[in-house]
Amino acid sequence: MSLQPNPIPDPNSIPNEEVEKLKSNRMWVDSLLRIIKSKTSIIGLCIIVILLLTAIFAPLIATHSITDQNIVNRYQPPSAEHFLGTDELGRDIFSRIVFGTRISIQIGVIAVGISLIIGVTLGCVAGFFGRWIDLIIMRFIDIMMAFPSILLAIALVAVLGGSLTNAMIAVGIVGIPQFARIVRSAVLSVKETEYVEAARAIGARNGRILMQHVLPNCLAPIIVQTTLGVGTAILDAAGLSFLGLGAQAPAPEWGAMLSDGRAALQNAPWVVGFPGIAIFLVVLGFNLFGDGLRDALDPRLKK
Amino acid sequence: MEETDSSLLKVSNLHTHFFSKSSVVKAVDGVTFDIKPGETLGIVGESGSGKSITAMSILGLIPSPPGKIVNGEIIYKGEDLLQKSSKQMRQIRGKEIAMVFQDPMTSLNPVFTVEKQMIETILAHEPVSKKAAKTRALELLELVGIPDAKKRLKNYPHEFSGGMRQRVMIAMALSCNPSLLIADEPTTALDVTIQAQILELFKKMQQQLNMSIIMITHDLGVVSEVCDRVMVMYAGKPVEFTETKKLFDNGKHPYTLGLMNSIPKITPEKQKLEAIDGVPPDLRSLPKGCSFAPRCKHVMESCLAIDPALTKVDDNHLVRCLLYEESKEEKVVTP
Amino acid sequence: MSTLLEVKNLKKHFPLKSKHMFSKDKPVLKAVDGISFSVQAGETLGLVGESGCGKSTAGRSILKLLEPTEGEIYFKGEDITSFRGEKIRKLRKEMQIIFQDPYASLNPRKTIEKIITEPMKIFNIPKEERNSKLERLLDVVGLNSHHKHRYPHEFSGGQRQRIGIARSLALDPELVICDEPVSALDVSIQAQVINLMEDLQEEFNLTYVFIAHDLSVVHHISDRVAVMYLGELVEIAEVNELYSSPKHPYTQALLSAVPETNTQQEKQRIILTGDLPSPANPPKGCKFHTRCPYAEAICRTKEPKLKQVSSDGQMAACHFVKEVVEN
Amino acid sequence: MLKYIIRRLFMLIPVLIGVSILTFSLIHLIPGDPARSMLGDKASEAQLENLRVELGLNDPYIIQYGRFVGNILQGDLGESIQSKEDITIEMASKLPATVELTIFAMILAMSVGIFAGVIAAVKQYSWFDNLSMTGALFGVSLPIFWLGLMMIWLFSVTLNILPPSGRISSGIELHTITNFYLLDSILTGNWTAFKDVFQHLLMPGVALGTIPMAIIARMTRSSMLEVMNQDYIRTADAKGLKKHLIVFQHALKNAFLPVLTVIGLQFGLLLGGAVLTETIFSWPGVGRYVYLAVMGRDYPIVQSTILIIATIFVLVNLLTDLLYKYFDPRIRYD
Amino acid sequence: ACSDDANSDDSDDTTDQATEDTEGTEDDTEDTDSTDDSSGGKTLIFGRGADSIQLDPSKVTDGESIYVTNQIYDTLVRYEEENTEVKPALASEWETSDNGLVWTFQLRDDVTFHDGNPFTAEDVVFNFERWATSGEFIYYGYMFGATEDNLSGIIENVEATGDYEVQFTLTEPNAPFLQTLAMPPFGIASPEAVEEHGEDYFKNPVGTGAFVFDEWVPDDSITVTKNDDYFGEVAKVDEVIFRTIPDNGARFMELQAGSIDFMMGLNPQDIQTAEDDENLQIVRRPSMNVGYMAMNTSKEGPMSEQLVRQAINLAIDKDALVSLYEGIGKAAKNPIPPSLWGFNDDIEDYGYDTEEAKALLAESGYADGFDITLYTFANPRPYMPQPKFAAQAIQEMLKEVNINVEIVENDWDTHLTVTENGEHDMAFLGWTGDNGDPDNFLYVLLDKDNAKVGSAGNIAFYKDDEVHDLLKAAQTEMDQDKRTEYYMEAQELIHEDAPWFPIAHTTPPIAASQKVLNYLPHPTGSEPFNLIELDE
Ligand SMILES: Nc1ncnc2c1ncn2[C@@H]1O[C@H](COP(=O)(O)OP(=O)(O)OP(=O)(O)O)[C@@H](O)[C@H]1O
Ligand SMILES: Nc1ncnc2c1ncn2[C@@H]1O[C@H](COP(=O)(O)OP(=O)(O)OP(=O)(O)O)[C@@H](O)[C@H]1O
Ligand SMILES: [Mg+2]
Ligand SMILES: [Mg+2]
Repeated sequence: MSLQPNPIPDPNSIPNEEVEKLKSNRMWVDSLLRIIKSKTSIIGLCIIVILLLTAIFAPLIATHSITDQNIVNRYQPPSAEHFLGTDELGRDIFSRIVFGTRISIQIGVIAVGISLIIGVTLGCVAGFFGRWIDLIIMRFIDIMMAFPSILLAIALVAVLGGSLTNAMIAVGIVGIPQFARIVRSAVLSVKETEYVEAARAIGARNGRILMQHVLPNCLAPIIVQTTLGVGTAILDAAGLSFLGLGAQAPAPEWGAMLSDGRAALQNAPWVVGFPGIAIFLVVLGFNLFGDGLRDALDPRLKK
Repeated sequence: MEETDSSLLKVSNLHTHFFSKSSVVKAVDGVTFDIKPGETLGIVGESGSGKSITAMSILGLIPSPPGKIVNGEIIYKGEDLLQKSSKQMRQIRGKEIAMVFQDPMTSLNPVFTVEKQMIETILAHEPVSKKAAKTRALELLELVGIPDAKKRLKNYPHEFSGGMRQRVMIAMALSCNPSLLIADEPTTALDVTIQAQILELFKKMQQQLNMSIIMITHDLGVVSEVCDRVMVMYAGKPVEFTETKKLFDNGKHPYTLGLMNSIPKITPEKQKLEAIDGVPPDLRSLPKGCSFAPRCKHVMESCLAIDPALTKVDDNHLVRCLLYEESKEEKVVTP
Repeated sequence: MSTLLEVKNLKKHFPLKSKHMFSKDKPVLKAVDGISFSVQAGETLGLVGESGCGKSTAGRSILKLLEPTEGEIYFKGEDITSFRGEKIRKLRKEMQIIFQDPYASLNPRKTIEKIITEPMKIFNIPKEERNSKLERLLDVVGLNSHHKHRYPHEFSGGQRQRIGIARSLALDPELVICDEPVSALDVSIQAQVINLMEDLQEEFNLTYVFIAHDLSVVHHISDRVAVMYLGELVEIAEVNELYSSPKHPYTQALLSAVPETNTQQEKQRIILTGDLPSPANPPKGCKFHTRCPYAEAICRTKEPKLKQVSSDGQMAACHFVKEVVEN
Repeated sequence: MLKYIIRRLFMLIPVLIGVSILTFSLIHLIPGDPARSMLGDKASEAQLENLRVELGLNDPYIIQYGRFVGNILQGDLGESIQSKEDITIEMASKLPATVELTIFAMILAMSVGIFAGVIAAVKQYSWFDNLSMTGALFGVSLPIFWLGLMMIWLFSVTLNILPPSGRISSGIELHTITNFYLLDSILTGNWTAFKDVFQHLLMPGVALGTIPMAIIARMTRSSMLEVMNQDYIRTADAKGLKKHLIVFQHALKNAFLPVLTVIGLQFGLLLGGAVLTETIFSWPGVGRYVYLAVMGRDYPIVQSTILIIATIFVLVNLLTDLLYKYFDPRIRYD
Repeated sequence: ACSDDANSDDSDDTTDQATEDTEGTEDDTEDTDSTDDSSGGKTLIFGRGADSIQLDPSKVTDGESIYVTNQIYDTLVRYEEENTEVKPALASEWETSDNGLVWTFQLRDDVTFHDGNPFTAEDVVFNFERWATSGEFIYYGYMFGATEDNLSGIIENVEATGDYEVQFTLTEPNAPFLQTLAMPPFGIASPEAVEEHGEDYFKNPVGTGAFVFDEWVPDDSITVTKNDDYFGEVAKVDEVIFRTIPDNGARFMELQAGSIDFMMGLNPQDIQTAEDDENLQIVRRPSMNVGYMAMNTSKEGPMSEQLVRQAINLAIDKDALVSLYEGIGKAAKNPIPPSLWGFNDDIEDYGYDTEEAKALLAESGYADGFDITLYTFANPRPYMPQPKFAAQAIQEMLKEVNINVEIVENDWDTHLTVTENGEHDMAFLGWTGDNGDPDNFLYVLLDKDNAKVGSAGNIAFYKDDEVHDLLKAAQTEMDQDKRTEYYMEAQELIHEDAPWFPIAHTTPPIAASQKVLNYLPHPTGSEPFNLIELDE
């Protein structure tokens, strides 16, 4: 029987400042790793990356000018010259779709930016300060939520006038309640946690508590909603353009292209088909990635 | 473990592992014990030591995937439960072996009345009419001491307090007169005064119904109150297995001793607590040798290399420690 | 010894949702309903009671994390009840809290370093000082200073609790309210933390209000113990006094209910019947009468006062204290 | 319970007032001249002005709003500027068309969605799970206007098996009672009409129902997975209950609650999606009605339609809320 | 945009009628072998893009309403089946005084309204009085020059000079008067019905026409049934259903599927498909319209320069542009269609010559080009089936000569408002003739009288005194040869000044099932269906 004190070094105590420093970003790295491990979110990420690259290098990828017309050659089926055929004015659909990525990204960023900034602010304020502020904000959100979103967007665009910018603004406004509610409920639950109470106990002021303790812990749902929101925004804006309330000619916006191609549905289905597929793929990309993010960031799955 | 024949349940060399892409959690890693009819067996250990998984393995309730019983035998009334089909297991569950879970707040289905939840168990196993099942449910509620049982049957779980729910759970477990009741930390979530009530109820039930009970707990106090024999678990393995009295009077394993010393005692003279250093090991990467070695006060060179076997040191007293292997009489299990 | 903290008739009522908008009677949940006690500098006052009896609420009200409904709180002789805003923030330096849940009480997005130094940052302590203090705190709570860049989820429960303790000590408080600091920990870890807290008390000359429901832990760490039942104090006494000769029937029942590892002696059990009543709708008279084995008519109508029941300061709130003692 | 319902209805009032104010002010910001829409391009300025006075378009907004609300409370939705048709009467035929379509789409979405979600959850990681969840993901990413067009292209143009537009073929006589054609054809026992109506419903119904279906399937699955991990399911297992009982009774009833909320919210999506779907499939419903009215700036129609749709949506959500409470015994009514 | 597709070609500038009477080719082949399983009678189903607005023709200007009222009402005189020559209808003969101010009509005595009342001269007086006493009747005011102060316009008096004789007294001679009376808005309604229904008359039309109004399901269908007592040729089908199917493509598919018999508003893209389909036929409506791009000549800047306008005429490849019409359009060089008398065929169009265009631009000081707006509209019109595509095509073509075009798309109503206000630099618009008179094109669209900001028909704001004098002279001249001469000269001046880029005259296609026989579309855009037969 040996009774010496425990000679086994604590495995946690191997001193290595460097390693520890590296580890400090582990939280995000962990999440990232989890995302990368999921096949579907990787597919989503790939689609998004392809989208971004396409947008950046559009002039290099496109085989034709997006406005060059060749009326004689309108409604050409896909061929080696025109990968995805030509549209009603003989323009190259492939090139137009390629350039359309820029518009989609613009829509995603601006529309979601609007929802994000306003929604997060409203949600934070409502959730954190509660009482009558909460009451007023939430009643307002309730009223907005009472309108089916597409309908509200249509009404807004009708007011603002049909243009891509206005469609983005409308889609952005329509997305506000979602963000506000998600953020509010996240804030409400974080607000009740012991670490927020601990922050109060060490004398932190409201501003500090909100910015340092509450908001950072609400980031996960915000990030997820942002990603998914981009998909929804692109879809909604395409719907508006389809109805003639969004992007205007000759902008190669996919919804508008699809709408313009409708007349030829019987003879040249590709004019409708490909822009639709483009919308679908991009939205799918954001949904896949958003789903992956949700799984990766979900605290319940963290264990 | 000589009197195998008289055992109601005999678990030997049970290994239940959880598989994920990158690692294997050896939640239960060589558990061996038996229980006799009418006996109360305690299983103690810290959180994560594999107590619940052992119980779930017996009932065949390991979620699969990711869990899998990779080795071992569970002989109940002479038959190996691991060989049973899932249909056969359903017939055993609730009827032969019943279970009471730790958290009475979440273990009852919130959307059904207590009555429905009770009679469905009876109807699932006994060929009786609904009416008879209702009568039985009423009897059982009265048996476990729920006042105004008739009215309470119509209530939903949320209308009961924690202690009352645990009584309902026990009543439900008893509904088909099981031969074995597994209670997984049945009092952990309860207040002391309520815990005392429930423990009292257990004792009463056992006397009245003469069933065997496996009482899972991390509270040595509970063990000493109700158990005949105890198995102490650490990191998925039993480290000591003996009669309750022997354990408290003459505990052998350093972990058992450490555990007992780290509990503050209500005695007039206060002593400094003797804590066990370190933390329980990560079940995904167990240290080589004895799992307890890194925290053990008596650790030896060899402890880091050799995983000791469960060794009989005395009548009905098994210990898994190299300190006692020198004086070994008989190796029971080689993991 | 001087009185560090004195609480007089502290009440905290939570408003409940009224039946309908215009109803006159606003129902309240009386989480803490008039408790009084004092704590001497350097001592540990244990606060025990069953779940929901108002222990945490009392602790938080004292710290003014919750606004007390009624009563006074004196800290170092000063009435802090009416303190607001900046004044409360100043108080934080001297009164701190350790929470029960080691998982929920640390912000998962901050490194250990940030968590522990945050209080000092708030009180504008210069950086060098912060850093040296951090090293020291990590050292005293038994953490390796290399861990400071890690996030809470990389630690075990016991280690997290140590981090929480380090944070509460960062401002050199005099009073620490410990809200069940070991309840969530495994027995073997629990002992480590209790030992640590005892050492710290000695080293920093701390005063503890130690909230727990585990009677043996309270017994181990406290100098005096107060027992709560449904928002009220039913008994308060020096620790050995209370454990050896409890005067209130509730205290007696509570003590007898603790399962003991001591197999030698069979002890006399008092099994209470029934459940804890809801604090939203407490019984009239003595709140304990519904479960009390000795209850008589008077208990149902008259509320007993906390009164001295023995020469060495033991106090209990029971109409029959004398008779109880005789039994 | 009744009291609770009344109280909840009471609480709708501020929301509805807000909705009406918002609707009213939104529509009044729309540029363009309703008087011109009505009189056409050959009207003189004086004629236009006359009409503006007649319609009260020159009054202060507050007065116009008061009149708007006052009329609506009397069940008078006003008159279309263009067709002069009484909007209340037009609603009587258009609303049932939309409601029929939405309910059809919702039933489709719910039956397929819930079923797929439950099976996917029970057989997590199986091929069915993978397939249905991939499908569901595709579903939420599909532009429904595109899906609609592609279906028309496939089923109407190429295969010629489903009608591309409308509610019923011209030649089919149907005696309408409720204006829900499917119901009417059943009530009158007119099976030719039933088949025809059903065929007409199919494509728009699928187009409209796809997204809710996908969302419901995903929601059901994750809700089921969560419930299946609950202690009480373990209890049910430990009691030796049959698998189907556990899944379809114990689990589904609990898992259904969050799904129910989603279903309520999906109605908004359906009502909004109806604008696109009805436009594509020439469905004579409210969605197309409001869209055309927006394009033609027919103020009264846009106002009252949006208000009605919003009110329906609010009521549907109230209904799901009430159902929620009804299904969940934990919630009390005080 | 999509609104364009949702609304088909509702030719709302269109009017007119071409009913039928006289010789009774009465083949009463009223077989019951119709395709429809309904009443057993023959049902003709007509598909169109939008619902009628009102069924009181005097109050509406939209083509969708006129299609239907054309079946229900008769006018005093009507057009020939395929041109705008006038022939008898309710009036069997007529004469005019030498000064052209008094017109006397002899009415038929065998006509009854659908409500059973006999038709008399008093009924004509009633209708004209109704129109002349309120501002509501837009076409009346428009055609007869009524104003706020003078609601009756040039018609001084309408008098029943006998049971079946009615006399009109005008304040000034009006060359197209008879032509105008043939327009569908002047269909005679039953006075009793008008009085009985009051405000709601538009939902309960009663006329004398070949079909009797039956049922109106808003936005869905309107049904009219055969008038067996019709004084003219009794309809060959028992019932006509006007079905509203907003989307052109969907409507065509319905036709392909056989659930409608014929339709207007065909996507040009579908013409070929229809021609290839052995069950379908394409019937082309004779052309009496023009689609054009007006250049705002009164706006400061390039558009006020004649050279620039000519350059734009040269810079656009009209043939390519017209090929977008998929064969339903013919390139236009004049403001009036070639089918109209007075068309100047000697004028040579500018042709496509970008070099020349660049030279002209350089000459006018715009060698580097300029930025400019092109206003267009969302909804397709008969004379411009795909304005959006045309606008984009022009935008691209003008880029060649450094003219940077910004397209501004509005919906139809807004487009009219903003162009009448002169907000545009260039704008698309078109015109369908109302009564077959060149005046109805040239004076309305290009005279300085009609260039008033806010209510301009002349959205080029072209103000040329010489042209004005010519058009004015032609208006009051009753001699057709002289008038022709004036119009020829005016066209030359206009060509030179180039206020427009004339685009095309279209022959709007009507797709019909092969079963539909004897269908003669009228140039004015609508016609009665009583001659149509349904085969099989
Ligand atoms: N589904 C699972 N997948 C992976 N690991 C699991 C799973 N279920 C349990 N485990 C692991 O198995 C080990 C033993 O778990 P078990 O529940 O038996 O512990 P316990 O002794 O009952 O603890 P407690 O006192 O906390 O209930 C734990 O480390 C746990 O993390
Ligand atoms: N913010 C609050 N609003 C309403 N009621 C509250 C609130 N906080 C606590 N309560 C109620 O007050 C009572 C006392 O709660 P408290 O947390 O103080 O009890 P405790 O003694 O700490 O119990 P535990 O041992 O469970 O921590 C409980 O019934 C609780 O439900
Ligand atoms: Mg367990
Ligand atoms: Mg507490």
